[in-house]
Amino acid sequence: MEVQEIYQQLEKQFPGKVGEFKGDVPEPYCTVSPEAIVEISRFLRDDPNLKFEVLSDLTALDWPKEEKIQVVYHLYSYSNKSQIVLKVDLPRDNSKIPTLEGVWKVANWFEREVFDLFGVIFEGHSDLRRIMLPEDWVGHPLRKDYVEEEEYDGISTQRAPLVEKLLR
Amino acid sequence: MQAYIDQLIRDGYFAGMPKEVVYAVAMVLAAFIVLSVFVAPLAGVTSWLERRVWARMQSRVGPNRVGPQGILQWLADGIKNLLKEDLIPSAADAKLFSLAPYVVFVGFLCAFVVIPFGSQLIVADLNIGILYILAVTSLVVVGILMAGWSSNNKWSLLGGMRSAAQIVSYEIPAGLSILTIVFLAGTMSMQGIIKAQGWAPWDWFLFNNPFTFAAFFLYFTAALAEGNRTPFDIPEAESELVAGYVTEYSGMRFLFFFFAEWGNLYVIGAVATTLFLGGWQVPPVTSDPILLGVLQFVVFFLKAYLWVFIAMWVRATLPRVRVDQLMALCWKYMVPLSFLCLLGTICWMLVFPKGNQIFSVAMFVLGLLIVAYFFKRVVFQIRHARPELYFKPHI
Amino acid sequence: MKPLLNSLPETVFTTKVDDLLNWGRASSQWYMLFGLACCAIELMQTGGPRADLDRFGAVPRATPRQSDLMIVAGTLTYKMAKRTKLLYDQMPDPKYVISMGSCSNCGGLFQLAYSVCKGVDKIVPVDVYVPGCPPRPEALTEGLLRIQDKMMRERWLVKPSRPSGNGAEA
Amino acid sequence: MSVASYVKNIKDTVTSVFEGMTITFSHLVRRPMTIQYPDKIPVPIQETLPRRYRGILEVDMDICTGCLACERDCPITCITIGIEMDKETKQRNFTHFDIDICKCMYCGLCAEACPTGSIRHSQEFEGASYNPAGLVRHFVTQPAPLYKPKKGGETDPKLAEKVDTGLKYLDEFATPDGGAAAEEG
Amino acid sequence: MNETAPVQSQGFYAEEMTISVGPQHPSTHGVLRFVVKTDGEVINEAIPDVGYLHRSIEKIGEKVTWHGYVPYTDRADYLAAMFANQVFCMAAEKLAGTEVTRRGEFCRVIACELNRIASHLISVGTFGQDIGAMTPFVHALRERETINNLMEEICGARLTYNYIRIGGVGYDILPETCTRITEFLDHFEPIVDEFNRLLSNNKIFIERLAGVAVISKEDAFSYNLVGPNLRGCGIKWDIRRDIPYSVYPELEFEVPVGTGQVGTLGDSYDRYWVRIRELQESCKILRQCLKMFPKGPAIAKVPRKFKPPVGECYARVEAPRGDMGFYVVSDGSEYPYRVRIRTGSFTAMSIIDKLSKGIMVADLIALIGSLDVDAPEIDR
Repeated sequence: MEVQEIYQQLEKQFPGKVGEFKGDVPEPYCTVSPEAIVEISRFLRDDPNLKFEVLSDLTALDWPKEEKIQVVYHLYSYSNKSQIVLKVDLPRDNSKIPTLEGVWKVANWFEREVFDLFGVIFEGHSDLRRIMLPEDWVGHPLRKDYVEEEEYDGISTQRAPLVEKLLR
Repeated sequence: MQAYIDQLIRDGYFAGMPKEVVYAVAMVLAAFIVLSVFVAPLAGVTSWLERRVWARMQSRVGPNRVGPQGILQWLADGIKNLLKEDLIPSAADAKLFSLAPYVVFVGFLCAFVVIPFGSQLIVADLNIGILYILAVTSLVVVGILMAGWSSNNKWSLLGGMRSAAQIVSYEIPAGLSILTIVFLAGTMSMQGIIKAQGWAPWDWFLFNNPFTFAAFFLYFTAALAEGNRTPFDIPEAESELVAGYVTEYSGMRFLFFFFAEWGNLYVIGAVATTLFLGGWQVPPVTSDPILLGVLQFVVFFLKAYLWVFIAMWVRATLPRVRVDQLMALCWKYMVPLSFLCLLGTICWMLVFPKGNQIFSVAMFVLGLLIVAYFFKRVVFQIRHARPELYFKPHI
Repeated sequence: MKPLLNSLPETVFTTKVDDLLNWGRASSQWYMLFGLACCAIELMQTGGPRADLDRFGAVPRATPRQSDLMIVAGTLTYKMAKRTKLLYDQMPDPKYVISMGSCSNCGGLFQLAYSVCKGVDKIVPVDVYVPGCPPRPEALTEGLLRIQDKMMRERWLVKPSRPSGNGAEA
Repeated sequence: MSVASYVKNIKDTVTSVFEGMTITFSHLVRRPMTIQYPDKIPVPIQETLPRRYRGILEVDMDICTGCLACERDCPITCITIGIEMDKETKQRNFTHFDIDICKCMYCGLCAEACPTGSIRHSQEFEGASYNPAGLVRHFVTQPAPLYKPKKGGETDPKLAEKVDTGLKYLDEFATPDGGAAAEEG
Repeated sequence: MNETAPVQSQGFYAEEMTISVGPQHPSTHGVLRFVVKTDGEVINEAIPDVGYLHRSIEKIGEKVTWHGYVPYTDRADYLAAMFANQVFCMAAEKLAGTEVTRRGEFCRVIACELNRIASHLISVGTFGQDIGAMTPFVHALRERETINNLMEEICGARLTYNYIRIGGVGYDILPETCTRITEFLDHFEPIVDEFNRLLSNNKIFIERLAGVAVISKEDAFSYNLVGPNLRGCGIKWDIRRDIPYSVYPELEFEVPVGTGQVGTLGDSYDRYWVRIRELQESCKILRQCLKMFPKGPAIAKVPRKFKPPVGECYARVEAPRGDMGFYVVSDGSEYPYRVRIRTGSFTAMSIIDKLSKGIMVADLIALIGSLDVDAPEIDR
């Protein structure tokens, strides 16, 4: 099934919840509204024609110029061998989105990672803690405006480069 | 021992010395020799040999830098461990923690008292020799449990508990297999058991009847389990429990565990040799007591060491069993089978009260055939793996 | 043992004893299984059949209590730094550290990373730095030999004429 | 558990253990593969490594043109090059050429970018040092002139040899037009 | 040290013990940590704690050039560096529309399959070690050493290859190297059999794994398991076959799946056995590639200042630990705007929590080994 058709089906099923479709790029995608993401993904998983069994990737993109964080879902269907990309735009300062944990279990860890590195809050998540970084870490490093701290836990994060020191 | 010294005195080796002095000197000398000249280097060299054998089975070389072919490796290990900081974790129970290694050490060292190195070369030929060995080697479990508990480390605790469960269960099949031989020999004295066998392989209890043959392997398996050797090394399972009950031990104290492990290996081999393989029995080639003693010692040592080697070899081959499987193996397989061996031997004794020479020879031939088949497979393995295409560095 | 440490005059006997003790220590360096990242694979290969660290009496131990040598093999992150320090503290003296590979030498290629500690020497004292990314087994073996050299120069009984290495204060 | 499976379990265990032990024993009599670095080997390991091996970086200053391509291409800036103009002779000289092998990740990108093949990965890997400063390689001890490639080939035989070595090293890299190596194969 | 909570189990009053496995533990395959709550030897819960090797490789992607990022992908999964190289380059090529030369594609496949063998050897070797068999592990390392030598000849490095570049490969594979690869294959195929006789057929080994930590198909989908772990559940899915890339459509190979031959379908042994079968399949692929090896340049013309047009794309390959995906976004500059690495181990790690309930401590080790999780892949 073509991605175009899936998109049309989605638009029919969830009017007003599905945004524009970009089909002329290497990876066609469509944007959906945050509140509908759980329904849409459940529909995509359970529909006997679509059968998107797995959530192969969940990540986020930070666009400071447009003041938004995009959460990107890559869904894959083993039965139809097709892929669909869903994107959800969130505001940068208060990004909240419902969790997909109830649909795919793997979303649990993906969402924790996005929370850790981007600071997106997934509402209804069972265990939203930092996963990669220590609990006492400050900031969300994959945001574009992240600035590294001078020291962490008493360890300086800088090191004078050996070769430049020898210059003087 | 006493009889041997008596004979030496009669032969005039110590002319002009009071009898008591000779006895005292002989005892002190024997204890010293056993401990420092025999046990310590034995355990050390065994550890070196194990590393070498293991390395070769893994296409490596093994320790070969310290002394000729690395044979002094154990000495270096010893010096290093002596120099290490004496460390008792603050959370540990200090008294038990420091006592545990000595208990383990004493447990295995006491077994040397009744091991017969030759017809005269035994510290004390107790009339309950084999029972004594079973008793004192069980002391090791107390030490291990102490080590596991007092370390106040969860890995150590798990290791100690595993070890206790394991040693206690495996005493039963080991004991039953030993009992088979005690029935045959009619004595529990180590020398008595050896004297009931002959120098020829078909006079050994191993080939006496099919049941003793099976009992031997049951005993060896159970002994491996008691000595915490692979495939039953779950108390110190490196990949699961870090280092098991020795996790918190360092330096000198660890050295004692180290000693006990490899020393114990020799005890296992020595007991197996005594019970099943004719002990120090040698063909009657000489009547000189000293020459005979040396010959007997060498024969006994080699036989015992063969099983040490096999234990190393097993360790290099097999994966480790799980705790519940270990128990299932003991209670579902080894205990019934060793009972079967015991009953079978009793029936055999009723049918052939004097033993059956022809059958023993047949059993011996069967054993040889198994060994021959083994070497056939080894040759097959070497040919099949095409060693001519083996790794070579760049052109 | 303590009162004897570094208190005796330099005679043939004391230096020989020192040499013997150092020989024992140098020939039996048990290293801790402490693989952090890529270099851990090369560390494994070094213990493996081609380079075979066991030749020098160096065997891996799983617990820090029985190890003399810590081979920091790989990238040290801030999350791991505290634990590395703890492991180092758990090792009994005298102890040595080899920093294996660029990452543990100075952060290596992760200079731009926010979560990587720029060099293990910020956490624990390092005795030998081995370059490479990852160093090949022979390079690590060379690092081990350098540690042996360092050990052989240390003095236990003899009063040092000038301040000696850290092993002596043990 | 039936009697048949009970017996089968015992049989399987015994036979598979027997089989495993034949294999380990057969290895006992095979030759080990260990290369006994550093002493018990016929030739140094460095000589047995292939030419492509990416060891510690070395620079042949005699044929370095000072184009700074390697410095630019290094993702972690572990190469620093200083060039200054001698006011009297109008000759550009190297003041320093340092490589921090403590930081280097041995990726080969600098060597790939070099036009003359003067910076290249050697077969050397021994460089253990007691302090990180000892891991910096200085290739310029006193100001040295830049190399200017001559049109129509190098005339100085000593330099020609060096240029040749450098170009041979560059041949190891794949090039879009095939390269000599691909045509042979 | 750790708090203990009383729990009521089967009428006995027992205390739950909390053990911290890792980050420095002999069998966690790198720096992983599990907080294990046990009742004696039986595990109630094992909570994975990752991030000890989080090296911010994704963030570095935003700071270095497209060409300069290739060495970093090596470190994203050091056991399968070639695949990470390849998938990043595939993503970049997809964005820029670069064609890879045919010889370059074959070089990539040869290098990747060699790397797959090396990676699986580590996997099955360390798995054997986790179960307690030391010799098979060292034998696996020995075979890997030969592959390392071949890799040295191909690309000059033993572990972090940096071989595959955008547009092709960095070094051509020489004819004499091809001969040596064939020699290696002749030697290696019997060794796999020997390995099976030594370890895979061993009764103790089978007993340790049969029926342990069974993963159902539904769980495999829900947790998005990939690669051998997915195939171990009996699902025939291999990206090389199903979403063909490179020259794989021209090659013939089988996709081994788990059959539950010694226990239940989807148990640890099935996952292990799939890896062993894949070793043999990789040998087959290598032989075919060497036979079909075409002539020509190994790398296409790619500008030194590589600037793909604005856009984003997702590329995936079948790495030894399954579906490895790179999601790259370009804003048209010399630097990627965002690089996202999606790996198989990350999802495999998240299932451990669920599978560990009710198994024993020793089984947990077997479970980690059978899933073949790899710390750098999880944390990146």
